[in-house]
Amino acid sequence: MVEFEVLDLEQSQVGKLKFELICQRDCVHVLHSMVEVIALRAGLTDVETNRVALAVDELFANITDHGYGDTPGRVQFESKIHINDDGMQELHFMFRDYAPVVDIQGWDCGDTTPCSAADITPGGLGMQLIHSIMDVVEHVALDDGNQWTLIYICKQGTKGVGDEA
Amino acid sequence: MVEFEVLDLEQSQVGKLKFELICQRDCVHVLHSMVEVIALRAGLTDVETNRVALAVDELFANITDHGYGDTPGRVQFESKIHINDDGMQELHFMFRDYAPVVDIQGWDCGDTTPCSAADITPGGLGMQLIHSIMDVVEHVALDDGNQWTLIYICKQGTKGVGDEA
Amino acid sequence: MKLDVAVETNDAGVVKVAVKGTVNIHTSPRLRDTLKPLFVNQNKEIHVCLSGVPFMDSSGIATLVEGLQWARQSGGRFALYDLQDTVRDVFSLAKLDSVFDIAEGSFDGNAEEGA
Amino acid sequence: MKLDVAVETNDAGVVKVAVKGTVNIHTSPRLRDTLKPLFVNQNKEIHVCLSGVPFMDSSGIATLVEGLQWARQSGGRFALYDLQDTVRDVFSLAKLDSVFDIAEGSFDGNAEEGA
Ligand SMILES: Nc1ncnc2c1ncn2[C@@H]1O[C@H](COP(=O)(O)OP(=O)(O)O)[C@@H](O)[C@H]1O
Ligand SMILES: Nc1ncnc2c1ncn2[C@@H]1O[C@H](COP(=O)(O)OP(=O)(O)O)[C@@H](O)[C@H]1O
Repeated sequence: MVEFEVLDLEQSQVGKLKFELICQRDCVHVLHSMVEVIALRAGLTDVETNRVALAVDELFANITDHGYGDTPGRVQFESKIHINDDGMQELHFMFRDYAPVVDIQGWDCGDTTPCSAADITPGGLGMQLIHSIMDVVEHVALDDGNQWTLIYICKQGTKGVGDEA
Repeated sequence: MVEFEVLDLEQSQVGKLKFELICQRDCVHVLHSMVEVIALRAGLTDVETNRVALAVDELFANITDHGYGDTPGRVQFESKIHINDDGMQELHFMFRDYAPVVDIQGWDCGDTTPCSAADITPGGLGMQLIHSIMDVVEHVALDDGNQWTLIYICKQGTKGVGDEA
Repeated sequence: MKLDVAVETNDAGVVKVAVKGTVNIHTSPRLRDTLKPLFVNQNKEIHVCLSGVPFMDSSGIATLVEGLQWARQSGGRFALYDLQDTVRDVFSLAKLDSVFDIAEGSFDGNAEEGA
Repeated sequence: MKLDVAVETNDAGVVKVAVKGTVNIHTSPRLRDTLKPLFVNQNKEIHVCLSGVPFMDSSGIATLVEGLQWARQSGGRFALYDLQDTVRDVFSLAKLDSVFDIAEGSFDGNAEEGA
């Protein structure tokens, strides 16, 4: 469970960023810039950075719209770079909300291939995008809310770690 | 003293944003976007928003460069809109660092008017800009670090509160 | 953080919409508010220029899907121009790159106007 | 978050530097790394175009002050072009708007080239 404990400098190689907010749509801009900072540290390309920012954006949008129904509520967001056992960089994003606990059983986040405009609807794209971008999408139902973890494995290795532009 | 207590929804009219980070120069981008969000909520003009973002940027730069000497260290940043007794909006920005306690006695943050390029040096501008932009600049020496508060009084009143763009 | 949406109808009756800024959950209502009233039978062609859009999420795409549906129903044309690589990538992730009319020519001076 | 700095010397021997992006404590080293080597006696005029810069803090200004000092010492010209309102405002807050050579003409096609 994500708590605002004292940051442990040793634990994370290139620093954690934590952001705590009252859920409002405009906060998505701040999350976006946090993802950009982490992605730049990890050496991601522009298109990769955009994908990761999109997945984070979509998850936040779901918490705002579906979790809190667009009324203010608390969200904690944390991002960090983790080096896995294979020496590859992983970007970890964690969301903690205090919205009604959701049951993701039966959610269809699978692959859909619309073949004509008639088949597609304006909704339902968010979860699909999150799943197509992220290597791990995890939901934990807590007593008083939800914890979401997104993990993106950086395919190009660890070259960018700690680089400053 | 700024602590990461549970956010109190009632206390702040339009929500607080809190950001906790290990001091690295690239985090300035995240602070910038937090200021933009708060400034947009308060209905500031582009030039005003830029000024406020500049003051926040300069204070963060000082903590990074002078407080922590560019080695990683913990910083907590909080921003919120406060309605003062005159019904005017105030933007409040608080920084908490764990760097060596600074003695600001004798700091010259006064007005300087360089009249030729020979008089000006590349340094020393930051504090001057912060003081010329902010209505309140406060430093509190803590046992284990520093707390800095910047307050900007929105001269145009409260029209923007809670507005969504 | 601000989204600019400019609408202009040219001599050939083509409605040209130029979007500038990030399209996300915060800003997409502004895009929708501008596009929605254009989805009427009087209009025959709507061109949306996305050269100024570095980022678009599903809330923005949802609004564009409404344009697509208008085109199918009214027999009009709803075309997207000048996508940045990042946005083009999102359309392909969403498998919508073949569903949308993503024009190859540039927004200004393309030869297909006035269909 | 990325700062682009492009350098080009024109036929009249004027060094033209176009800066694009936010100049802050994170990105200003990149501006300095590009400008510093230009502050040599061989150069007579350096024009810096800031039309693509929406934000500049004191770390950026410090680098430009070095350009000013180069101009005083070498007898060259160090001029800033096309400041956005926000950046112009910062120069005036810092009381540096009268100290710097802030050109009124535009970066491209101004009549003062080749002094
Ligand atoms: N954080 C959440 N809390 C509650 N319900 C959610 C959450 N995220 C997603 N959902 C449910 O899953 C559905 C699909 O979400 P998504 O694919 O993002 O599409 P959309 O948000 O456009 O409906 C939503 O309509 C909602 O019912
Ligand atoms: N957070 C801080 N911790 C320690 N010293 C500081 C801090 N902020 C400012 N100072 C001191 O005040 C001086 C003036 O700061 P400033 O006006 O920002 O100019 P500059 O950072 O360019 O030197 C610094 O050089 C430094 O000695």
